[in-house]
Amino acid sequence: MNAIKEAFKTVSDLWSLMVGLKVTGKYFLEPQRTVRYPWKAVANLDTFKGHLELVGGVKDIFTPRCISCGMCALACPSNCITVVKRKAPKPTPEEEKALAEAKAKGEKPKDKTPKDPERFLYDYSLCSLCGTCMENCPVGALRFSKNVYMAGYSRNDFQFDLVLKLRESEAHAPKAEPAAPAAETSEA
Amino acid sequence: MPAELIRILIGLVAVAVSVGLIGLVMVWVERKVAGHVQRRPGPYEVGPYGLLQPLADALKLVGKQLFMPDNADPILFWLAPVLSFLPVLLLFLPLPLGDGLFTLDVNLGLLLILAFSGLAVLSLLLGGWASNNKYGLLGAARAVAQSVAYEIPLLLSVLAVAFVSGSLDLATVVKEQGTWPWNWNIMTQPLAFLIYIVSALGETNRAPFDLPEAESELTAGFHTEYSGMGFGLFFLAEYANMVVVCSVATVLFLGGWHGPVLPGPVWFVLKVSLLMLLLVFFRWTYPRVRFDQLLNINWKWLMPLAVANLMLTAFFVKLAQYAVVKM
Amino acid sequence: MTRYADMDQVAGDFYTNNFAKTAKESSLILNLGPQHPSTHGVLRVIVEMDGEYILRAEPVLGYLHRMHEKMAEVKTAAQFIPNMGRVDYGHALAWNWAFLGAVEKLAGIEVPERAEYVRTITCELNRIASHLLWWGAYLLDLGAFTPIMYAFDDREKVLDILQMPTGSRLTYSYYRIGGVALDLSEDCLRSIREFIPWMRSRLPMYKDLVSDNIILRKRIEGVGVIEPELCRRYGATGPVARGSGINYDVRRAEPYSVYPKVDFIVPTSELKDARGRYDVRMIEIEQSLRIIEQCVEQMPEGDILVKGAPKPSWKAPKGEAYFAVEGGRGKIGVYVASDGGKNIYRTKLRAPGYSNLSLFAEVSSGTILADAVAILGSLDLIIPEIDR
Amino acid sequence: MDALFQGLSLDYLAACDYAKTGKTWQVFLPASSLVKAAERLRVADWHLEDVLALDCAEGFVVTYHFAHFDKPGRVAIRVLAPHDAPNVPSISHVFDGALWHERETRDFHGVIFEGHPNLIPLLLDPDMADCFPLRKEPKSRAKTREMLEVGEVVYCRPSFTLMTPDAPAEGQESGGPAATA
Repeated sequence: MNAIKEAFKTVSDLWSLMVGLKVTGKYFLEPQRTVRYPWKAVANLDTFKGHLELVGGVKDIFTPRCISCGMCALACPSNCITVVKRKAPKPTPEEEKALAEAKAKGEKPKDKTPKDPERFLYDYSLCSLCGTCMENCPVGALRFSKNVYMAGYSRNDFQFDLVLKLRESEAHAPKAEPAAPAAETSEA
Repeated sequence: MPAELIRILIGLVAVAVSVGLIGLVMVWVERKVAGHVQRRPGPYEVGPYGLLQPLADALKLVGKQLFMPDNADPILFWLAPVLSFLPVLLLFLPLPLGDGLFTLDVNLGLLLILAFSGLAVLSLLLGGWASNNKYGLLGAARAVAQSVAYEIPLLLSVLAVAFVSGSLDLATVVKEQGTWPWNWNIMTQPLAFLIYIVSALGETNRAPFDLPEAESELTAGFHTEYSGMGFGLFFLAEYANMVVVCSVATVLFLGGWHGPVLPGPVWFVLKVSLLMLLLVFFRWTYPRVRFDQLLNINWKWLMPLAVANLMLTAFFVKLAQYAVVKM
Repeated sequence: MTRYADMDQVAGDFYTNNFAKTAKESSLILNLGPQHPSTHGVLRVIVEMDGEYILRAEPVLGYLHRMHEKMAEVKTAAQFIPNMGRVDYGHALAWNWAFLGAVEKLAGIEVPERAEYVRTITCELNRIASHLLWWGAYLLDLGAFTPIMYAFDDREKVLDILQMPTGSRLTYSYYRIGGVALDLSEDCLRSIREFIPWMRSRLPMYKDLVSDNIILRKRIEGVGVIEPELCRRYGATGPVARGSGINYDVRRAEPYSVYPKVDFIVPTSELKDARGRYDVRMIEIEQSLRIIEQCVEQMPEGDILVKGAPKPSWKAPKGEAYFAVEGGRGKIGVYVASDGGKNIYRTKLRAPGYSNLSLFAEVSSGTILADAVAILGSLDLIIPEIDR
Repeated sequence: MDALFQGLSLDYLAACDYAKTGKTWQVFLPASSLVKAAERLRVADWHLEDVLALDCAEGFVVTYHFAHFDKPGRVAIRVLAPHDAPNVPSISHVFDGALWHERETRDFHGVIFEGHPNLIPLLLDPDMADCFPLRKEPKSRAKTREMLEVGEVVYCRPSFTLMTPDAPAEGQESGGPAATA
């Protein structure tokens, strides 16, 4: 009786090998799951975080909404953001006079310096894409781009000025998306 | 005699060329099948359906620097890959692809094949030993133990077929079988066929018995230190060996060139390809067995079964002869 | 240069020499790693071998050591969150959670209920991804090449879902002090609801493909038997302890978040071997699906971040806190002690893999090399987590 | 907990609020009774979670966290090791898991665990054996009592001032059940 059981078990054990072959055989005939990258791209890129980019203003979409407060740089865990504020423009003689008058009157002079940053230096190679800067931006001037195809030959390729990048996007404004393979819908 | 010599020469060249070609095609098939089993395309960039991919691989291998580790034995180190590949060429000589389509007419063809295939293990041992690497040494030790062990059930199962056919000549073995599957030796010797396939996996170091090169344990086993064509030759020899064992299985068990409608050589190639496909599927389906289990399978299962099968065969063959004589 | 400089530097480095001092003359000393196909990255194990048998083994760590605990000293609590995504690439969200749980405990911050549900759902999804990664890689260790592709096919689906709220696919920094960064969208919830039955339909295929395979069974049954007492001595937790029959799961033992409200079982196995750990993880995938299913049903509306959530410059109050969560590999514990300064004074990360791996030396001695690989794989090692 | 440490020389024993600190008990021990305490915990089915050191103004507070597999609760055993001679007995022969945790603590803080069989660098480079990254600058060290939870003091040795708040406080009720010192 035991011997029969043993023999039966051996046969069923060996049968498990056939079951395995059946699975691989089945998948051999089924369609592939791979997306052939250079010609096709996966369809779920719109939720993926690319590098940071500045959001354009309400009126002029090519001038950043940023007010150069530096909260992002302060919050950043990896110190990858440097905001360079604009220097106050040299006042004209009349303005200087007015300023002196105002001072004499004890009024606080109104700062006419544009708020938007001169340069917004960003080091993508240091960034860990945590989003802390976005959350701490008081005016919502930062967001993640959809550009997930960033590639470069040297570390310097990943250090860029976001103000410049925003302006550059003006140059090829019609196709607002950066050059990336057309995202075709695939079933993956 | 000159005619025979010319035939051998032509055969050798043809074999060398076709072994190279088969190797390339098999690499492609292996990768393509692996790809499709794993639901990815496999090679598809180089040439139509990636057909030129193995060629590109081969070119890359040829172009690579030949590297030898310090303190390795230079002669043995480079002898090993050559030695692994050369005997395989000889194995193709007595194989009958069709009726009368073979290179060398020896009436002990089976013996020749078994003898030369035994040489392969020597190259693995040399390669592993000479590369002065601990993984290589462990791989070589495994290769020897495995090949020596699996040769015995292989021999015994082949012998059973030879008993039935009454000949060691491969052409005769095929001629004894008929056109239809029920006339083939696999019907009379199913157990021998199973034992043969399992031992053949062990002999050719194919997964799930690829222990001498088990990459998760021994990184690459005996060919850890080989680069470029040194590795390429081992690689080619592995595929050539696969072709040989599948061809022998076709000749012995699956009726060789026999088959309806299509011409003989086509049937032969078809059967060999199907067997190879099966081996490829094995590799991409099963986990690797452990070394002691590998030897246990051999000594505790295959050996007794093969011996029993052989004795039964001998008994029935003798019985049949006796009956014929009586009549 | 150091007090170790006087060591006999003949061949091999400090660790090999130190190991070889107590080795037998006739045995073979083999370095498995730091680059080796079955050490999952950069673990190194020095083994003393007699033929194929392992007499003694000693893991050598530190090849991926990044000193996260020092980094915690120079960053504020909120700024340290991205680091936690990078400790363990397998189950990053559990580490997120462990650290934030400790900080929230320290500061006495209550997390909104919806955020707790979001955390549970994403953490469990991440656990499934972690177990699938282990499953594929483990079978790769055992010589089966195909399962990892099927596992990654399924894992991709999990990552697609997790990408929707988090924006990343591997090193998440999604949780925030007092909540989470983004709510789960309707899209995301729909994908989760679709994913659950789909994943369930895949599990029988896994079983057919390898779990029942006789070769696999022979490879892992009776291999690497870990007695419960051994687990206790080494502090092994997670599937390693549960595979040894210890019914210990932080989600049940020290309930946190919404786990008391959901119904799931803690799988254990009396086999105590690699098979037991394998089975436990496979059942855990099912249980995680159950938890997600219930959480998606129960999830209330509401805030995802506590009102007045701490800013990056937030200073943690004085005090100390210990918080443990159940990660894919076991109990993840984070201890924080703050003196009220800008940065947290001391952060201690308790990695489960660290304790689990430390018992390898004892379990592997006397086994053969292939078994050692099977044991190593069954411990589910993620080296960045062990080295921290 | 007090029953567990009956007859041991203790410095400080306090029950902590689990919801606030994640642990239920906190114990300060003199280095001499650490191994004995570990043995008792081992018998009582505790397991070692981790070992860490806190670089405080008074010295290294080496903390051992223990937990149960089958019931909730966490106890922090603490030993003070002075900065100039940071020596603590090893408990690696009681809890093997301490082998690595102690090596790690030696790497990070330079606390020497006496009796450890193999106290070589684990996570750090052996060439960095004399560099202890988590040691703090003397002036930036915080005081123990400013960080650690005081808890509900069950017993405090009168001479033990580590946890006494700066202002004279009432928490010094001696004569707990474990008093043998």
